[in-house]
Amino acid sequence: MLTIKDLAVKFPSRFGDFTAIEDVDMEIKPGEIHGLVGESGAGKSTVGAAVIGLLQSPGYVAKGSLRLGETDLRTLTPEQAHKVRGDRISMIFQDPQTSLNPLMTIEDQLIETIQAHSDVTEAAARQRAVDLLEEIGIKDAATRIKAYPHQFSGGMRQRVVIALAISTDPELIIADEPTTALDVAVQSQVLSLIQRLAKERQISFMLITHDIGVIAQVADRVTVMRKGRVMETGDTAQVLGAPEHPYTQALMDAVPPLDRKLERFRVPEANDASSSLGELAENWLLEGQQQAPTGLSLRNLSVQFSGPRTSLFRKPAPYVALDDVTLDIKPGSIMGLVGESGSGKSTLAKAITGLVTPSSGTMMLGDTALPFGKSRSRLHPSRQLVQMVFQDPYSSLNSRHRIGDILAEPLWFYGFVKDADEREKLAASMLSLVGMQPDAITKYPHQFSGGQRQRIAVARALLARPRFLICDEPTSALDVSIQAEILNLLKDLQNKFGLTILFISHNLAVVRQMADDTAVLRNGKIEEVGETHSVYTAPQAAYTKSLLSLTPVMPTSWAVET
Amino acid sequence: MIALLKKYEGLWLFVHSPAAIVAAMVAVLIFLGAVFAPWVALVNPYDLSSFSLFDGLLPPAWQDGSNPKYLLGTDDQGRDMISSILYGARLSLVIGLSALTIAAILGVGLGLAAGYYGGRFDAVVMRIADVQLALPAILTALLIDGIARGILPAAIQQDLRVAVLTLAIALSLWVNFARTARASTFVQMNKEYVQAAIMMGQRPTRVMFVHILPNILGPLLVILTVDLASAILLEATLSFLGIGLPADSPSLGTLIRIGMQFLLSGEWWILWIPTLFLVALVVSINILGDFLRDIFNPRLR
Amino acid sequence: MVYFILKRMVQSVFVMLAVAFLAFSLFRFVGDPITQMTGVETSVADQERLREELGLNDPFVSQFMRFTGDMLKGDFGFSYRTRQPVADMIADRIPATLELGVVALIISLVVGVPAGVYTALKPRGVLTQTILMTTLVGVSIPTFVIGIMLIFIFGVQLGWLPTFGRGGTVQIGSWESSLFTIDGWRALLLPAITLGVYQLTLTMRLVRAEMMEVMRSDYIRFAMARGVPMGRLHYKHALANTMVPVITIIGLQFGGVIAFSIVTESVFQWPGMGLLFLESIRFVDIPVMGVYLVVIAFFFVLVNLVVDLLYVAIDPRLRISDVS
Amino acid sequence: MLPLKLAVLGGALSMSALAASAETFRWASTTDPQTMDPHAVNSAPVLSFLNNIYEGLVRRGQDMSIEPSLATSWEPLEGENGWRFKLREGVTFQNGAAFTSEDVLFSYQRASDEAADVRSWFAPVTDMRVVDEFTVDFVTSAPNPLFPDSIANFMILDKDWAEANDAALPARDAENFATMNVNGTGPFTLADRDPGVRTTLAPNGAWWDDASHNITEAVFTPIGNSATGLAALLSGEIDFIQPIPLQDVAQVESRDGFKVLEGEETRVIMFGFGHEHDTLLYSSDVTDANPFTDPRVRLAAAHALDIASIDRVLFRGKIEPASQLVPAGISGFSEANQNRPDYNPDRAKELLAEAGYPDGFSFGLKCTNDRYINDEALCRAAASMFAAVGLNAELSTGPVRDYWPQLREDDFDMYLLGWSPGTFDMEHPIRFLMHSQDDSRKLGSWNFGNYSNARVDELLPMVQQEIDPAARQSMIDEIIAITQDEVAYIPLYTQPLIWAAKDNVELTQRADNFFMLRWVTVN
Repeated sequence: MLTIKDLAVKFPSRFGDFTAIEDVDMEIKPGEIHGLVGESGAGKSTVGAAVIGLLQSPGYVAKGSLRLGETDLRTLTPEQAHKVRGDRISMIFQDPQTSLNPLMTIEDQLIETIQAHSDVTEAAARQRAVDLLEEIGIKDAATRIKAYPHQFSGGMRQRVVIALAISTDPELIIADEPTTALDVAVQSQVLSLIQRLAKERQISFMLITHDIGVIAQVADRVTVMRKGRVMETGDTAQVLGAPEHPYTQALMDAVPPLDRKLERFRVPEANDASSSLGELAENWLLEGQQQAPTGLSLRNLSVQFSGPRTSLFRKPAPYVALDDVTLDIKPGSIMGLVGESGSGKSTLAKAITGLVTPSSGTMMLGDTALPFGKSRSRLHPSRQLVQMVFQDPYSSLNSRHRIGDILAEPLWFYGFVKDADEREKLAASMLSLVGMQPDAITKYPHQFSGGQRQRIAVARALLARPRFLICDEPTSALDVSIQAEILNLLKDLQNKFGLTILFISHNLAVVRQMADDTAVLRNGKIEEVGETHSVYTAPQAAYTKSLLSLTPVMPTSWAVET
Repeated sequence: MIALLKKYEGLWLFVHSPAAIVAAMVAVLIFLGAVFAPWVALVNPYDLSSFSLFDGLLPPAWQDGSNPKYLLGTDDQGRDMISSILYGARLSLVIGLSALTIAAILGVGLGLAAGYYGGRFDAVVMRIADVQLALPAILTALLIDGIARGILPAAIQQDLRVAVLTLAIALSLWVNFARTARASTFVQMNKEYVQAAIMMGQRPTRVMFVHILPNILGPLLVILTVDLASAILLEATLSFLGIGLPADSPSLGTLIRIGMQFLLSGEWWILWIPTLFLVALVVSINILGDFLRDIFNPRLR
Repeated sequence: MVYFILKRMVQSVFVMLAVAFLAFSLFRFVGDPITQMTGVETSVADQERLREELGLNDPFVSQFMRFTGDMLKGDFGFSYRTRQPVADMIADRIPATLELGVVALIISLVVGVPAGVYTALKPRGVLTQTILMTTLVGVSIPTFVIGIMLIFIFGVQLGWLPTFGRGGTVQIGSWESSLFTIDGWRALLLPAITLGVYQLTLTMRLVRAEMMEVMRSDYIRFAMARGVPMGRLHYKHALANTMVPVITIIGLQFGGVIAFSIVTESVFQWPGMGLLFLESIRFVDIPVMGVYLVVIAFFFVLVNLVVDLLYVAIDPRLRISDVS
Repeated sequence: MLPLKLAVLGGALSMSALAASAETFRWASTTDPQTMDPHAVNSAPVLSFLNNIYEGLVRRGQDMSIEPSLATSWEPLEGENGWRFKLREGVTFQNGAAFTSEDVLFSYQRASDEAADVRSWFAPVTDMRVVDEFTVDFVTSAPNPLFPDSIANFMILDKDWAEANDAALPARDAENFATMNVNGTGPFTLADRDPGVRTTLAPNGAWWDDASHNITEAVFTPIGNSATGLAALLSGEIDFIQPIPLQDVAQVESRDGFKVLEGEETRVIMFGFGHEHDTLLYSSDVTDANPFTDPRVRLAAAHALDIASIDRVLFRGKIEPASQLVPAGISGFSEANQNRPDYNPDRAKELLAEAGYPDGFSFGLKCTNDRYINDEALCRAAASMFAAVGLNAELSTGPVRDYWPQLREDDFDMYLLGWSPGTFDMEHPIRFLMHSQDDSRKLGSWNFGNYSNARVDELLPMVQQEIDPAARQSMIDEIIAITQDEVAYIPLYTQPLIWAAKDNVELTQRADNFFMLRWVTVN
């Protein structure tokens, strides 16, 4: 029913035409969920946009054919193409927060969509809208339809988005990362909704995602893309379970399994030539580490934020971000911290680093108590001993500073190295140690990819000679293959220098690979804490159990043996 | 390769934007003329012995009764129009640029601090900004001028004219900088590099000026350009309202004010040539401002 | 929501107090009110008596309190120049300025918003480029030059419209309006255009920028993807979302309107507050200057409160709290 | 096609304008009279405007001569210094009240009160008496032949009206009834007043004199911006404007249906010196002396000025060079001293060299920029001419509001001044500008540089008391000769008066720049 042949999309730019995708062939049958998977820059979204005719200006389809049933999508006039949109093809976007018009009620948006494509009265359209909402699982739809988008939670909103997409009975829905912004529980609900719609209404889905687990769970067939080209296509079980293309194989190797721990990921290693250059940095780090590994213990730690003020006379109700958290991180170990968004993971990191002031409890780094928030002086030793690797490598490095300056800053600031040339040398060496070319010090952050930047961020943290490292979702912004490299790097460094690490992630599989112990956080409370293996294999808390069961994974039977 | 091209993308865009090129040329030409006025100009409007009333009201070279020495004619004092305009542009630019410098330092400083500290400090700064907004540019300038006239001895008022005018314009423009700097700082405060710096225990001043400031320069540069245009227009308007500069130290605005007297008298050049010049200068600066805005707001490209 | 409005009102009171303080300082410290009031030939003893009478020897704080109290009671003092009550002088001039400002604002919206939408939707069109260039030149010409050019073209050369003043006005209660006579509208047209040109350009550019921004947003792309008719898409979805920032700026632009009304009123001899203010500056008539400040600040605060209410009306997120 | 259309439109417009002007006369000037109280403010716009509403005991005719008004005759008192005025009988105020000597007494007390801005007019008066219902005496401290001339702007208010309305004294810190309301005896009365916007006058049907105007309503609008004012005239919205800028004369004259009224004001523009200063205040090179104490230096300055060029370029040939402080035609003008120093830069340089300043010197020149026609341009031109002979003027210009205080504080080296003889007699500038400063006797009160010559001081009282015209003139000639010889001032020129009106308006341009509605006819 959807047939793509030899598709190429180009973006004319001032540097000549940039080819976004090329030679793309794909076929989607009625009722089929077709996964389109690939890392960033693979061109997955471009395929979707080309099909629905919403390529970002000035992109255009340069070659190939796009057919929906008997209709040649390429020959349509703009008016005809607009008619086809909604009527026969619809789309679901990634972020339910932004894909609904905030100023219109759900009802208005549904009715206008229904009326745009079929000649029905408003009352009929309203009835249909209510029915639709009920069908996709919104209770009390007749009342709630009057609400505005902001009155729905994220998961509900994505349901409304789906209701809008199917309100005109399209043949094909392009779902561009529909669950990426959602927590696992909601993700699982949305995915089963998609499966149900495909089955019951025979709607075809083009499911664009970077998450192999999601594909494995719901897609009938899958197409793997890389750099604008199709690598491999076929039945999901075949492509993921027995990949033929080397790229697919490497990709599958990099996917962290949830059910077991790998010592290392199988990834092409960074060139060894650099490792000798890294000696200087390695020795410098080791010589600064006379002390034994340092642990961290939190006792009854609570953090409250003042909520939004709604009245002049009432004090705003406090919002409890962390509630009585007690946690011990053993010296030299990696503590994994998992939880959904809003569970308080990042707040915990900020409390430890002094960016947030707890309302009660104690924090001990080794034998010294950590003063709270602003009361921690700027020269407190913990400011050097505790370092952090952030989530977003694009914002964690100051884009206006040279890499050399970024790396030398801790050396200068903590007074380790007085001489500027020495600092440069050490910084360059540290780059080698984290697997980068030392000449990077003369460049600026924007000249590097996300993975490279994350290495630089790690190098910066190390140049402070930390004893305690907090990694706050260090790989969630990265592609899986890069994630694998960074995780390997962190493991190596931890081994080498005896660092204590608090590893925060929403990704259960990643934590399983990294952590010695794991704590599960929910609504600011520790649900469960224990040795990682036992938490994963024999979870005690119901919450942990449901998290583990809802996380989409590849069936074990498909797994490529290492 | 792409990265390299991207680095010079601004330049690339520039080369392919005829409007920007023309605007830049006009602006640079005027700027150079203003800077080198003492060497380029035929007469010095400040040196009373360099011109004579005898040469007054001569039309531009292409009209009857002109003196080829004065290409664009002379005004009612016998001053060469070109020279007056060059010196006028010089003064306008000096006032505009110094006002902007003061406004930028004050505004960016307060805006950065408000964005960095947030809370009460931010609230106070923003209320002050509100008060300033409630008293728009011309009003502020008129007020400062009025106050200066009320409290400064008449004798030194003349000498302080430029300073008063500059201060007036600066005070009416700082809010733009403060608001922009504050908004941009808020965005940057959530960036992890800032948190990293704070976590390390770096001084607030270092975080603000070494880390945040370079990252918010883009929008500030746009404000700078657009406000330079406003400053020049504001100066002209104040001169029109009769509280600008005295006629013996003419800025572009003062020249236009003087020229207004000749609107109907047939000596059109005294009004229209400086006006044209001012419009050309301001349009050029505005076009450059637009261009910068496009560069710094890639989404609008 | 009530809290939101209340908070803005508290902030407004702060702004008003600050401006009142400025006005008071102006009155008290710029020049000596006594020498302004009396002729050159008044004796020192006499001046001192008057000073005592007027309470100018009282402590600063109590003077400020009295000043603010008087203002709240509507007692704004007397002009040095005309000896009239300032309240009456200003009140007489408010209608002229307000009508001029509102009509200019309407012109700028009626022309600026559609032009902004058009130039946003057809960013590469020839007409768009022409509009953008023309308006750029428009904002680069000083307002007073535009005004005088209009006077000479339409007033003197063509003789179509009056060159100065308000033309025929109608007294409605204490409000002198020029909106009810043809003559009044003819007189209003040129000044309103002069004043509106600058605002028009700003409005247009702002609508354009916001519209282009909104057109890229997910919800517009989603609406496109589900085939919402184009007209509805542009006006119901995009323009409505554009209006939130546009209204903010219009609130802030109020200052610009007031400021440029000073220039416009001076050029057209339009008997509004701006002209009065300018005359007061010329004569260092401090009480009038001070009260003008307070009145302007009051209007500013008022306009911004209205803007806040408009926000609430437009944006359900402010009106209806989250129930999820 | 287009020009034709425009011409038709223009024609239609001017016809409608004509139709309107038959009933209403509209005029404009730059400033609004700030009050309707004739005693509150001593400024030309106020006095000029109120002369249409209020009247004095005497008034000036079209040629500036003094003629009877509310007084029918006057004569010196016998046995003491002063004047007796016989009042006109049967005159009523605009509210119907009868005019009597009580009103004159009341007005005198009101105008000479501390709160009145015009009290200096009565400095010579020691007492005023009501003799009978229609006779009053003004007693002066010394013989004062010019006293009747000096009170032409002293306007009479109705006593009962003022007292009943709480306006017994001029308003000082707050308005009173007389600020916005009038009750005079004059040819017009106030119909409507919107300060700063529009003031409407209506003819006083009960006026005692024969009305020679044909106005049924007169509307005054202040238009501050001269370009706007001219546009208003040319577009037919107003019938008359006073004044228009010199450079626009040609434009008005070139258009059909408009005319320019040119005349000479009695005001002479001059430069004055800081005669009394020991050192220059604003010099960068001569700091230990005041070269202007040397008459040769002052003469050099006079020779440096090219009045002909000033006339041609700045004044478009509309000024009359002045040799003394009053223009020819004013009584007391010294025919014997009609020559002014010619333009002679070489002579100027010689004189400077003789005085010991071969390379010249720098000094401060103070000027107004809103008081006299082209005052600022004049000063810039003069500074440029001074510079050509080595006199480097540091020019500073400012509004007149700040100007007088600066001059009173002696804050100048050289300054610009315009003087119009209030009494239209040479005695007036001698008294104010040439006599040494003497605060107690109110002499030399505008002689800011304190030019002082014993013989001049000696001659002034003699001039004031001399009844014989020939003897008086010879004394004046002596004074003028002395002051010319010593270059007490550099008189420059007589300021022109330029008004513009529609062709169908007949009016009288009086030399004091007062505009009198009673002489207007609209055809």
